[in-house]
Amino acid sequence: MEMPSLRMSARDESSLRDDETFAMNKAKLMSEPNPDRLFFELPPRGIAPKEFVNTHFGPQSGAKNLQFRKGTTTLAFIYEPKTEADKGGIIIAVDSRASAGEYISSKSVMKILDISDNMVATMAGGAADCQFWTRIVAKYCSLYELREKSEITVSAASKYFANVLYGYRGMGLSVGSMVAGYDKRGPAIFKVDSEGTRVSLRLCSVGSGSLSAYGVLDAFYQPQMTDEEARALGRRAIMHATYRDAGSGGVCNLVHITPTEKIRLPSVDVSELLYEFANEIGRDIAYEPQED
Amino acid sequence: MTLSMDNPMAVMNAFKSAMSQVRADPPWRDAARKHGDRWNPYSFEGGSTAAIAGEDFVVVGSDTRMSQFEVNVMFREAEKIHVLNDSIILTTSGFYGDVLQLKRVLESRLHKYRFDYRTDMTVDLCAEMLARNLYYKRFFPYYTGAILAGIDEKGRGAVFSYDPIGCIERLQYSASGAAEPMIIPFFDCQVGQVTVSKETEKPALTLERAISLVKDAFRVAAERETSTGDKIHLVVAAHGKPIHQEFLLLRED
Amino acid sequence: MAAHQVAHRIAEENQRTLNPTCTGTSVVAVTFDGGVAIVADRVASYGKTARYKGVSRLYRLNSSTLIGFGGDHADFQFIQNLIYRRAHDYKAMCGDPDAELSPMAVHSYLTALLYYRRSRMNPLWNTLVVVGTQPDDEGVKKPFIGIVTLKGVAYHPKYVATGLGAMLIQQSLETEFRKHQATYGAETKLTKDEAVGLLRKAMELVYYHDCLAHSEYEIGVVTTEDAAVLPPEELVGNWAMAETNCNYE
Amino acid sequence: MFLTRSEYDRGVNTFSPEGRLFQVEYAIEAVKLGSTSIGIRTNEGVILAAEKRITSRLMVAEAIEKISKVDKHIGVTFSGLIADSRTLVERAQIEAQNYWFTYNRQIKVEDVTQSVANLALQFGDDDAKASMSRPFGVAMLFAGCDVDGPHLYHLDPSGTFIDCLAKSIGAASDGAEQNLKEQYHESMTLVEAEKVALSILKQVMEEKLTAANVEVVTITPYEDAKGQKTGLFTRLTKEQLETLVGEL
Amino acid sequence: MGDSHYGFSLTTFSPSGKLMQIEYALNAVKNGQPSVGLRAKDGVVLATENKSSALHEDQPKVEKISKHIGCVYSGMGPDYRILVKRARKIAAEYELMYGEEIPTTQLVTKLAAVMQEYTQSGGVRPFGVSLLIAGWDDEPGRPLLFQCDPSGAYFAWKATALGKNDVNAKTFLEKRFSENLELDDGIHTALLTLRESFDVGMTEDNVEIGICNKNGFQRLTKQQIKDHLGAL
Amino acid sequence: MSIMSYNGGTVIAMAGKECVCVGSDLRIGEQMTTIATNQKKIYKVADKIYLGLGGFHSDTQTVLNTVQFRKSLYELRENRKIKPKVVATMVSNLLYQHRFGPYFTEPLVAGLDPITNEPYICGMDTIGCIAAPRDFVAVGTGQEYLLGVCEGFWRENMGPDELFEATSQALLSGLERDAASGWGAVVYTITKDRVNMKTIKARMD
Repeated sequence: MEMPSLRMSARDESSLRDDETFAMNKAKLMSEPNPDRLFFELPPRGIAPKEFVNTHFGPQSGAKNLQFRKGTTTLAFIYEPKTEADKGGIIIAVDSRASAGEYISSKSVMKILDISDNMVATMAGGAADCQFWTRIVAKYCSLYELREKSEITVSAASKYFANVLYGYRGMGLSVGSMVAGYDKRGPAIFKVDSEGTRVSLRLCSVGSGSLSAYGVLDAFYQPQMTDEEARALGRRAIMHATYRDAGSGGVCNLVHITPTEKIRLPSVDVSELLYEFANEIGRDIAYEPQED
Repeated sequence: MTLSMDNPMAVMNAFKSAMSQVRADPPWRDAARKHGDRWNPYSFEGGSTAAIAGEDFVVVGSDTRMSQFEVNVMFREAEKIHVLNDSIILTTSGFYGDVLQLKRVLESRLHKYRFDYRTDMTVDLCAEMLARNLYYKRFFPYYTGAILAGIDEKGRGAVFSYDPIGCIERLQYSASGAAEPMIIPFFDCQVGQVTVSKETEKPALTLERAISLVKDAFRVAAERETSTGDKIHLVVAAHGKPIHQEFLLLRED
Repeated sequence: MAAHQVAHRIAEENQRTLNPTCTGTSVVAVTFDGGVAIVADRVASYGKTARYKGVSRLYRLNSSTLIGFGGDHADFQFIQNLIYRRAHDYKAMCGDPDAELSPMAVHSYLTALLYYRRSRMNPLWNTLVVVGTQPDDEGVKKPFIGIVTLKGVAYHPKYVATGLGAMLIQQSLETEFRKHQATYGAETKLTKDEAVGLLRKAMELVYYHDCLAHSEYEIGVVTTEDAAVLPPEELVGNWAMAETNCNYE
Repeated sequence: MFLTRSEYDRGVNTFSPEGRLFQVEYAIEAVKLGSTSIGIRTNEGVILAAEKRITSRLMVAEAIEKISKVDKHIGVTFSGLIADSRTLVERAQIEAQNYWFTYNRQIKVEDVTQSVANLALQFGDDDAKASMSRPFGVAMLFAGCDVDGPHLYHLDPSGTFIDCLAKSIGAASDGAEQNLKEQYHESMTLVEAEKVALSILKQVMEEKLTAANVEVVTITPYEDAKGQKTGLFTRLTKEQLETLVGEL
Repeated sequence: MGDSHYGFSLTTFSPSGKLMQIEYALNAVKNGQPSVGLRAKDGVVLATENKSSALHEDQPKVEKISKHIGCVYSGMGPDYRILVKRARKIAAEYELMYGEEIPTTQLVTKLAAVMQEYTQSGGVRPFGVSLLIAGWDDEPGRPLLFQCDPSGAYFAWKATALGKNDVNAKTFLEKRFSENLELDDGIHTALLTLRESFDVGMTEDNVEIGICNKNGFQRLTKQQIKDHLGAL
Repeated sequence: MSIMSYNGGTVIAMAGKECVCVGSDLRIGEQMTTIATNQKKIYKVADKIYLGLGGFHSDTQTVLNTVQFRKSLYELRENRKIKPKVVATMVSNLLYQHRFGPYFTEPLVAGLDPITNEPYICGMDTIGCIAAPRDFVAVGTGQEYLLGVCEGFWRENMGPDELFEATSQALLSGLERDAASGWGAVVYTITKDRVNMKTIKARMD
């Protein structure tokens, strides 16, 4: 008896296969998507993804608890050491709130994401967008370093980031990130957003509470500071932003990148910071109820 | 509209707004098509889910009601908690079609992982993988609020919470679905002890307490939220013990 | 965009069912001890017109599976065609001309199909009720009901009413079941005759309240032995009530 | 084996009447033309040592890389057709990164070896499915530390990979292997292993062993910030090598 | 008054400082069928003559305004019905606005304000009725009796009488009234007072009685009236 | 962001045994920006009756003024103490009078009957539909968050101290998840003899 060859049976299958089932099996995505060749399923029939997502997940949609997580205050600045004992470098400070509309969906989001050993990206805008794309950038940086056998510069990493985001322009991504790090050229901060903007800055704040943060930074920032001063400034700016902005809050996470290392400092509750601050300037912030 | 070329900014802005208008509403899209585009591929079958992680256990709960148009109860024994393997529990609220698809995708990924790496996936890995898979549908998202729970590699209870497009966060407790706004502050208070001052000693979270909190949460939710009800599906995973499941009655109106 | 793609798109456009034309309304099914009974009336309506009478909305796939449908009739015929081919493929695959798809397999396939089509924003405008007897792990055939909606939502209830029936009689079915359980204990099930009787009563209710429902209906019964669609029955209906209920203007 | 040479040795996936795949066997032979590499696994970590063949005085020795970094915790050395190895190393790197991307976890040494082994098998005459028309002509030693501790895997052109305590590949692998068998013991320290590896290389190499024509990498286990067990890839500097060679 | 702008007032001062229209209206009241009101310890009674005829159906004179308030009149019937309608509207509006029944004083104040308005607006004449309003205030739980005149003046009474022969009736009441009267005694006294002004014999067909106590205001049925008359 | 959450703010009331507690946060914002943190949303209407107003601030002030005016008029006209239920009906009427151009405020009335000291609490929607449960009500942006916690804290027949504790705990927990309310809270405990006001320290973010 003749054994049916493998090829024969493959052909048999395809002849019996109807188009619908075939298309369906293809769409099942049962094989793992390859992170190298990113494939995003789009709404069919040429429906614009931005509008589509906004219709079904936006603030006007019925998706009350299913809105995407958003909102933030992030800041970063570069400073020079004031004394011999100080290290200088970059301070990156962020809050930890994620909100969907007025609902605080999380109080403990880590908004400083690692890109490489001496580089971080901050997260503002759509939380998932930032988490995903910074991973893409981090992966690119790792491979770059393996291939080129030298560390990637902040400039190059942010350029790659901006290019990727530019490729998805108009699709409704929401990213406002600062790529900050120390490389062979020294400290650098690049602000990158989902419109494809990329600018180099020495002092920068992004997010819904950025205006308040800028107020504090502009008032107290000095090119030369001690490490303590710089860290306190970062925290204070975040604290004031969380006080004024309902979209920011939780704890203040702070990373200090020095020429040699990346120091992750412990989280500080912003609410406690405010009470400390009030104490310090001797202002009574307790509300005195009055009979009316 | 007349625009003088003296003001290039105005010209540019006009051009930009025209472009975005065309992009949002291309002229080639005829009336019938526009109508078709409004067809809502999503629906919401109601219900809520919640999870609490402890030192070496995790308690996952959901109701079992499936409703239509927020009023009509279609089915009273819907499965919203899916036990994926010995240490991973997925629980999802949202559009049930997507919930089923998400479960299928995860199961197949787990299966493939077992093939490729000759070991069962742990909840730590599955959690990250789920986040990526949710994001792959960024532009046509799953309408789901997923919670992944389980016992992690170190034998601790783990709860991961997601938004529809895969913003991931590991938490001590989480909830999703119609009654999320009610359950979460309840947990904040009872588990997170946010109203207790720092100096006060907080009672340890025992398995018994966690279970009773989840039950209470659903009783509260069923009391105030119409699309949550019928039964509590309770799944308990503890380190070194098989996963335990049970159903408890809730109010049915 | 290449010309053929445009052509394809236009073709696709015409395929889409976003406004169903000829539709069937409620399907009701209940499990009983050793099988499932299902009922649907025999009409396809065009808007509020009873356009095609004497149309069967129950499809007997094999000796253990029946499929009832509500929603667009053309889409159902398309699905019927697909399932038929699937069943054929299955026979070929098993190399056994008597091989039969189990109701659960059919239900899973239909779930995937309807979800796929909704994801293409090109839904098959149907609510499908797959009933049958499904062998469990020990090979004992157990009653099975599986529902799929046009968006791919699937579940396995013990009794179901779809279409307008979901609003009308889901609750009365539930009450019946509860009453039964209260009388005979949770484990006992309806007998076949009780189940069929329940369906006839349900059909009468649907007929009174749903203007799309028709008096002619058919009942399908799946037992562990066979699946059969019984001959059509006619509902006379008692409209005496109408006499006393005419104080409207 | 050369006696049975026939038409069976050209089709890459064609068995000879004796049941052999000549192309694969030839590829294994190609490995023996490459310079020698040694890997030793100890409880303190894994070391890889490799000979760099400097065929001309005009070559820049530093530019030759015989041990590549796959990820922070995995290194690989190879013998045979160096050009072929580039594809495989790249594959390993991407695989490791993709695993990290999807699971936020360092890939295991075994898994990265497995994925490279899968690639190594994707050859054949069929244009449709196979990506390459012949097997790779390299053997590789994957060394790294992961959640299960230090690991050393040997992968040959047939796609077979095995977990090893110590292994040598390349031209002088037979001799080196003999030496390894004699000198290896369970409680070896990392420093000892370095010495053993270099002394064996010194014995088997045709040229005189210097700090310039040898490359050594250690991967030592450590726990990262998240408490996850992983490894640290460190390449010995020229100075370190000089001291080591001097001590021999 | 909506139409006052084109009318002119009929109620103007006479040289002697009197408002003659009001005087005349009071005369109309005085010519009306007699009514008696009496506040007992635990309730109020309103009693009136209501001449019956074989030719027309009974037209009630004692009307309920809200649960605990009722009234009766002497004077011109049609005017009375307008006022009853207004009173009921006032009561309902109050209840809608504050979620509880209108207190008797509030109703009287507001109704009196309406009557006053008709003495000072263009194109209208004063009402030709005086009202007796009986009520029960839940807080602190007491019976109340008010009289409202065409002028808009109102007074609280322990007992009073209106209409034909009112002066005699009041004198009679002054003699017979005591603070400790129970409601049943009150009905008795009221009927006795009313009898003073009757030309014919009192029967259940020509007498109407309304009582108000903590259970609310109610009109007595013919049988009940018959019983009370029988006890006289 | 809807007009109802433009300024933010949450009010809660709980009933106990011959006492009620009413509490509110202290924030006033303009959308996501916090303008001040000393804006209580509870106003005294009568001795033992308080009106809580959530929603759009300028509308709450208009409603408050109108209610105070009407309440004064009522008391003058009738020469007696107003009851909480009457206040509630009055507010409800005021809101329904603007059915087709409503005030964007959800009021809450809490208090004790001036005579019987029976506790009364009620909440209503923007057009004055009264819901007067016997246990607790909440209005404002954090309403949903509060209901869940209240359910967990409320017990039958709580005394003033217990009631204050439950109200504050519930309020603080609810504010945790509402971005538009917070920055401190104030709780009024109304008993038959006195009204006790207390500020609660809360998170300031």
